Amino acid sequence: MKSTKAGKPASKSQLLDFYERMLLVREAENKLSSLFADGEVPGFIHLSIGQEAVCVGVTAALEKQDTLASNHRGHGHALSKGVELESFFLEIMGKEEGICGGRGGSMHVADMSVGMLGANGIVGAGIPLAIGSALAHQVRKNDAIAVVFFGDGALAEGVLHESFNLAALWKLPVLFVCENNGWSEFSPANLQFVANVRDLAKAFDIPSQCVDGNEILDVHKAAEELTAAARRGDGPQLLECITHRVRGHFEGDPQKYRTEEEMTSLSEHDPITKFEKLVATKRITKKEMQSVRDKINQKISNAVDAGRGGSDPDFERARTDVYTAGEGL
Amino acid sequence: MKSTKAGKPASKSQLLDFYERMLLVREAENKLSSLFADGEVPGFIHLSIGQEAVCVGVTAALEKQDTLASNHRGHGHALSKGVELESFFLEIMGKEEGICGGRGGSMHVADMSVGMLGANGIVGAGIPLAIGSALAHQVRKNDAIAVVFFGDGALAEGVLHESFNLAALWKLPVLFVCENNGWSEFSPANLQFVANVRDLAKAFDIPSQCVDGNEILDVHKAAEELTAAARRGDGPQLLECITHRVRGHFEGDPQKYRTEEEMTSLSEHDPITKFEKLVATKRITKKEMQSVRDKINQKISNAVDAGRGGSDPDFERARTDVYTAGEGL
Amino acid sequence: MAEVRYAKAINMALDEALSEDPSVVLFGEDVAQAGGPFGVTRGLLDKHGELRVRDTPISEATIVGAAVGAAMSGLKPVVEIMFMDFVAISMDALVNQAAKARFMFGGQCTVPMVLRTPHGGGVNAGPQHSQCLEAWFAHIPGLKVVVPSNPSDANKLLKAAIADPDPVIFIENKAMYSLKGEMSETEEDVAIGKARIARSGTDVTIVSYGAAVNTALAAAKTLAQSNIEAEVIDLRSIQPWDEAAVLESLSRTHRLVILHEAVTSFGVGAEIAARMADIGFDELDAPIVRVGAPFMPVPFAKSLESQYLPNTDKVIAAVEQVLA
Amino acid sequence: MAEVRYAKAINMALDEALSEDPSVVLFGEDVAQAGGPFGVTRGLLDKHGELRVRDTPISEATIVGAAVGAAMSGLKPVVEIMFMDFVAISMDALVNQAAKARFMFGGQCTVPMVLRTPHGGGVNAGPQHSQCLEAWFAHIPGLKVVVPSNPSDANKLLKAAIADPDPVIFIENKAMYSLKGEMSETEEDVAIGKARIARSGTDVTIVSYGAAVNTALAAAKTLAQSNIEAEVIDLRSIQPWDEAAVLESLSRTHRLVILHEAVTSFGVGAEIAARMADIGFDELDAPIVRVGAPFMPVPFAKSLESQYLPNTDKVIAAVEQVLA
Ligand SMILES: Cc1ncc(C[n+]2csc(CCOP(=O)(O)OP(=O)(O)O)c2C)c(N)n1
Ligand SMILES: Cc1ncc(C[n+]2csc(CCOP(=O)(O)OP(=O)(O)O)c2C)c(N)n1
Ligand SMILES: [Mg+2]
Ligand SMILES: [Mg+2]
Repeated sequence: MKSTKAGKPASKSQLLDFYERMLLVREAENKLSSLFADGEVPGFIHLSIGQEAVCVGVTAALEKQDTLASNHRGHGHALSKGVELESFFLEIMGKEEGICGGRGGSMHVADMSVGMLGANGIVGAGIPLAIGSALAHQVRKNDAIAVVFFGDGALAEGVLHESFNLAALWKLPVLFVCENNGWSEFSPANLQFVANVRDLAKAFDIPSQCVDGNEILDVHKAAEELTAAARRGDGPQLLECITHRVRGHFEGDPQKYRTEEEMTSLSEHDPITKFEKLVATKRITKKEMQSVRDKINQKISNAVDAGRGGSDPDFERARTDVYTAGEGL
Repeated sequence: MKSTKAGKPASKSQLLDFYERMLLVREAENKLSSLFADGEVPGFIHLSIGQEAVCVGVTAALEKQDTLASNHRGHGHALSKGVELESFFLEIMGKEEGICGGRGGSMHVADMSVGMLGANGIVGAGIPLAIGSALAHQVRKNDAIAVVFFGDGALAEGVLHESFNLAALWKLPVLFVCENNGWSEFSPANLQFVANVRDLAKAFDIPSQCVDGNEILDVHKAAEELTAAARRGDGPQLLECITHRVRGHFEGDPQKYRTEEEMTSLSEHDPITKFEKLVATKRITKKEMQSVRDKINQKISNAVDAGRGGSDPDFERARTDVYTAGEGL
Repeated sequence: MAEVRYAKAINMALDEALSEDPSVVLFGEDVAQAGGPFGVTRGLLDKHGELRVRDTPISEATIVGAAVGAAMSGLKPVVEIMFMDFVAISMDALVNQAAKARFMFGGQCTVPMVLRTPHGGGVNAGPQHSQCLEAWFAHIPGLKVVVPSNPSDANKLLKAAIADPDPVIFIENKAMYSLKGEMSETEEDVAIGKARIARSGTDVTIVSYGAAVNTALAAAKTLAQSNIEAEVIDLRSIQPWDEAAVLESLSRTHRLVILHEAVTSFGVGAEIAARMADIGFDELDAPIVRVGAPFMPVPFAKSLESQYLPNTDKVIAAVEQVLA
Repeated sequence: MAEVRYAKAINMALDEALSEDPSVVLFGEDVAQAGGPFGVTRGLLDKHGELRVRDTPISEATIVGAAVGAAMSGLKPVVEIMFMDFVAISMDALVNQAAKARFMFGGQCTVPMVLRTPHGGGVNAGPQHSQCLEAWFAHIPGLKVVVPSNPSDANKLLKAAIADPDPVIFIENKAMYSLKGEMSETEEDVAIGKARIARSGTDVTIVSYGAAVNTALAAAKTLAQSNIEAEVIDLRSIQPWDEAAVLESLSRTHRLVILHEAVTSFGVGAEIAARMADIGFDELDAPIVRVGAPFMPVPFAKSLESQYLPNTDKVIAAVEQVLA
């Protein structure tokens, strides 16, 4: 998956790859939004529309054996870490063939085969999981690193502090990625957390960078540098990405708490539009971009068909699969 | 209780007062140590011998209505906040007449009448309690502040981080006092926590001072300044006191994990010896000091007698006192 | 008598408590500006001001710890934990601090706090947003645990919980927030620890609490068509719980079914059954049967969750079993 | 057969697991350099090195959370929480993460971790250092809960717990660490979920687990002097628990007493009683009586704690009651 050396300008194929991955996340979530509105997706879903440059920029700097712990807004983390699209849709639509057998849904998409340790319904809980995963990499000496994505709201959870400390103490190969989208549900970040996460990291001697999270090349460059540092044994690293949540906290949230001004300014920050403008000045043609879009749309449409074609999970199979040895235990 | 204006040199009566309070804590704990060795004190006890300048220096800057949350090493906090000595010994010796009816013991000495919200057996747990107490002062507009004492080991608990944030966000009248004695049970501080607590506080815009915790005048001066700031509405403040734990983590701990060098150097830091040297150069005579010592020894001896004279707690009374309405509930 | 929704009934109780007692304060995640994730606290910030109605950061351990400290210092805090599953983060403050303070300080203080939190499934919120963990709290001396089954009780019991000098876990049900019900205006005694006979019957006693009471009532209605008269007892609170009321009913019906949404094993029903198998043994004419969730996490998919949750069919089957 | 202390038996199991399986790691507060607050992990750092045996800061939430993440990433972590009371701080990691992962990820991963922690009173450690909270864990689908009653079982069950692919709470008893016992060298099956008949008898079944089994045995000895033959069942694990073994014994004795140190109300004994009041109803000739701690925090004073804890007298009284 890793594709650029830190500092080198991105190649054309890489740019197309970024574009394709961001579009995949975007269009998958657009589709989930409409499926949700139509009642085909149950429960709560949290979309990361507007934040695609973060997950794609970071995961493009990872290897397959690297592990990733995510949060409630984890569709992008999952897809860009390599979770297969059909099993992703099947899961979120609650089907037996879903990657988690329909037992977890949107807030629990995981795929151990690609190191995706799971979205998580508990704010902050992924952070210590990543610490443990990084410990495993360190003990097993397998050259892998762990990455954890969390929002600005998660900064207030004590496990962040504990995990910064433990990671620094043990020099664990872990990259902390803070997706700072300025909102924690319906509350603005400035009413939630007083400190700057980079100052905190600094107090623990954890190197950090802060980038515009809507500029994929910036995100990616920083991620390349920081993952390289973590991988070579320099200990934990932090990447703060300033970004924007376009949709409500969950689908169905009318976002009355945001000003019209903020809402209308969101399009300026769109990472995909930005990227399209940027690459248009390079060697990528409109046609090439259109063909990426067509490809993605086709994929999504296939995945939705697959999701619709999935079956209701078997209750007895689920009930007897709580422990490894099954019911008989 | 408050006795100096910040910055003013201490008066003779105040110096004598400091001496008396420090000696009270010291001699009470020396006595507890021997009572423990003789089997007259059950359970675990954690002595603060060598740390007396911290509790005395800080509490001398408090008013009676100020509240104090403590930790497992809380004898000094309790006594210097004003818990009555006999009921203190009665409690730790497990008697009905103890301040807590013998139900809590050393790790749970509390006295609501003087704002002592309790020693605490859970490392870090006193910190959010103090946040809540400070909130109460703020809402009730009673000009009081809350103080919490915690060790360097407690720095690793997530509630510290959460509480720094909440206190800063709400500008709560709270003073955080970190008693940094370099040890967390049997583990040295440098293997426990990477950050400096003042850097953390700074990240939350919490003003702080760091003093030699074995110099009572320094502790007191800093405490006067910081409590005044908290009281006038400047929000949370932090005081770090560098100090030394002379005894083991608990009584009975042979401290094999400490070097001989460290053990022998401890006497250099003794806050009471230091103080005696300091005041000897001032207007306090040997005789005056001796009379303080005599007074304290008498008090302690009376308290031990009282403790021995106490009765075994009544089980039925305890059992039916779990809820306010009693058993009938 | 007016009909109000469950969420509104709670809101009214909070509003009343804030109006009447200046020591009542309210805080939690998104409870102030946003009026609560389920709209329960809507309007309270505007009416009672930001000194007493506050949004907090996402810091459950400290939210509850601060409630304890505030309660020990003259306030009556009512805090909200958004989903009961998240209470897992606050267990130290609840169990080691709130529950113990009065006892271990020899009765020197009380801890008059209320922790409101919704439990339960039915909205496909998945394994970390649907649990019913009330058995944890009921096992802890020093805590009280209240679980209202309808808007009127929710209103009255919340007022009782806020007035109570001891720490109360007040459990709401997220699937019930929009349920409408009449606000009882009788002087009937709605006290923590006092059960209510939700339906009288002679053939079997069904003991339940919270939303499941409504399932029990629906089952009883169906059973009545086959001339089986089930008595339904709504415990209202599970710590303390009204064992006298259950025993009294059992001594008339001689058959007992216990129903709750929580996992059956080691759940609240176990205590009720165990107690009746002791003090009620001579009254029992049949095995005690419990109806609850199977021993598995709450699954996400609609089809799975609907099979997971207790329902009237399962209650009817249990009643038929004890009558067989 | 060699006699070893309970603490040493655990140490031996840890040593063996670390020696045999490079994926086993051990971490917790003061477990490495200091060899554990109760000396249980003494020597393991020196022998197995600091990569795999580590001291942690005082961060219980993250210690357990990291164990879960490590277990999902190829290790078999064994972590220690110094006193069970402190597990309150780690409940999210245990309940929402460890217990759920296998199920909610559709069986894609296991969480082969062990959390060791001592419960129980008897050393005047007071209300925050003496609790028995095992009922919390037993209620959570996905967790296993093991409570050995003697050194030999502690050794074998800990090895079984470490080998188990699922998360296991392994509960030690601080008052028992210095207890000596023979290390059984038979091939007898010591498996999680399989009870042991600690003493055979015909008149009454006493079901227990952990240190309380020894109280039950002592009571049985005394009862034998009055020609009452009590059968004592040591559950060994309470989740899963061997309900077949209990039912089988009950079908011979027809009388049941349940004993544990934890608070009786909503404790583990409630589930055993409830289950037997259902599937064992026809076998019961007398009320089921539970012996456990009263509904109050564990008090500090010697005289209070000794009255608080269950003892042989209380067990004997209970047996006499069910035989009356
Ligand atoms: C422990 C816990 N507390 C509260 C919640 C409810 N909750 C879900 S997401 C969220 C806000 C998270 O904000 P942030 O971390 O910034 O992520 P974002 O939603 O902005 O991506 C809250 C409070 C939760 N899921 N878990
Ligand atoms: C939550 C919790 N974890 C662990 C312990 C065990 N313990 C008691 S004191 C202590 C060390 C505390 O060190 P520090 O905070 O520096 O205080 P000191 O003992 O040095 O005064 C530990 C680990 C505890 N009581 N509570
Ligand atoms: Mg956010
Ligand atoms: Mg220390």
